[in-house]
Amino acid sequence: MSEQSLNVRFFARLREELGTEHLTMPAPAGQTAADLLATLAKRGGPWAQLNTGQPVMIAINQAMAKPQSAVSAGDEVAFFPPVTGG
Amino acid sequence: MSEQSLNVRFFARLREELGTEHLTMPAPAGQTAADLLATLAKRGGPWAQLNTGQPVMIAINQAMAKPQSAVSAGDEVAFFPPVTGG
Amino acid sequence: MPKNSSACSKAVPSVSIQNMDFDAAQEYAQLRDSGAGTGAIATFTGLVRDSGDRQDVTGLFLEHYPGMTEQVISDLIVQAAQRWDVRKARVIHRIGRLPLQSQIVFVGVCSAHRGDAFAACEFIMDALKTSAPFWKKELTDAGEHWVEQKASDVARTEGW
Amino acid sequence: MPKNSSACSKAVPSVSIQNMDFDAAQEYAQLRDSGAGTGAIATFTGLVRDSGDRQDVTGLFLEHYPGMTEQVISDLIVQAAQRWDVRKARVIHRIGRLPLQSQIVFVGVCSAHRGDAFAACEFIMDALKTSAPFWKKELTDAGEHWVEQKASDVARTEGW
Repeated sequence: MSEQSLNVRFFARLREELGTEHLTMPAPAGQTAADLLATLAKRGGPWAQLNTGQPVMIAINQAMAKPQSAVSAGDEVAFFPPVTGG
Repeated sequence: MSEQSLNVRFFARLREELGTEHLTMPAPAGQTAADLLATLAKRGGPWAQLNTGQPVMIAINQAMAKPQSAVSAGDEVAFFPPVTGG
Repeated sequence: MPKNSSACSKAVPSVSIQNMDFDAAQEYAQLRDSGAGTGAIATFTGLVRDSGDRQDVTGLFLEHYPGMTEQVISDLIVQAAQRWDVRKARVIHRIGRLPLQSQIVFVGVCSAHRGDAFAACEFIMDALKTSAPFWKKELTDAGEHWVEQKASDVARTEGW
Repeated sequence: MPKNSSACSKAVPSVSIQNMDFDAAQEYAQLRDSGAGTGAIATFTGLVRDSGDRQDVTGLFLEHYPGMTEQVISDLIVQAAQRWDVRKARVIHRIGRLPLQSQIVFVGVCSAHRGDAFAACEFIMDALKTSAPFWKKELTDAGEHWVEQKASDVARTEGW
């Protein structure tokens, strides 16, 4: 992963519906997790769900984060449905 | 135990201080647990503590009871300090 | 005369008062064997701590009121089963001399859901402490003394 | 990169995420071996129930986010140890395919006092359900489906 990119991971239902486990995305300065979701949603098809208000949980470098959290080059950003363990 | 008497039991600190594990007492009609305590307290010495407002728990036939509960001939009446199990 | 067991359509109370130690593993195995509807098992074990009311405690002596104790605890299990889903419940309380770090008490509850298992287990334990006729003596090298009931225990029970 | 453990002066978090089953008896024995100040051990075990969202469920499949899961649960133990007396805490969560009645999750907490043991154990379990990255699929003869998060679980966690 170059310094200008970040790694995106998907889990559970989202991973299955997007048919994608991980991908590398550009990391422009000032990007938030919500920006990244909006960029991904533009791919259309199942990706559109990322921008429809359906709950998507966000983790940045394996810690819970918010849509307004900054995502930077080198980060590991994960998107997943609400968790259901226990 | 005759029909005109009831059985009194003491436990723990009370049993030790009174030097008595059980005794048989008369069972006049209309007697309450508080009446019985007052009668016993008249024995003086360590028995006086039964009427000084120090907490004494009461069980009648092995179920928790109150000072105003009636005690009748044939009953098993127990007096003991607040419980400390667990 | 008091009965030693109470009927309950939801949970059969299983109460033992005994001198001997218990095997928490065996108790857990029996709780787990409570049907396919059980989703949650909560257990509590009480141990003799090294610092009681005084620092030089070497152990405890526990006295109880035979018969009444079993009845009171069975009633607590029945009450718990009326308030929460209780598939199985088990209480063991030891009596006699117990050295430091001994197991004193075990409460185990099986429920469909975790909230019920936790609540029923904690309720039974809290209520046992203020209503089951047990009395504790602390043993020290200098002698022994009866333990006083704690106001905090009474408050906890009243909270249910 | 995230660390897999957190330092805590009061309780060392011990977290395992594993396919294989666990032995609750062995876990209890290790919790009990937590020093003479321990007076209370609370444990919780979750089992796969026969009635999930649908009646024909034959088992579960559990996915997780490796690394983050361990970190989140370690952090929950640290939080618990900041709020309550926690001498030792242990969490095991299974992943992969789990048939009906399997053990899924174990939470065990040792404390000086019972209130702390119960509260810390229930807090860790409740918070785990809404913050640890696990996802459950229900398996049926007709296929499989992801389980939706329950609003009641979120409410329970917010209650802490």
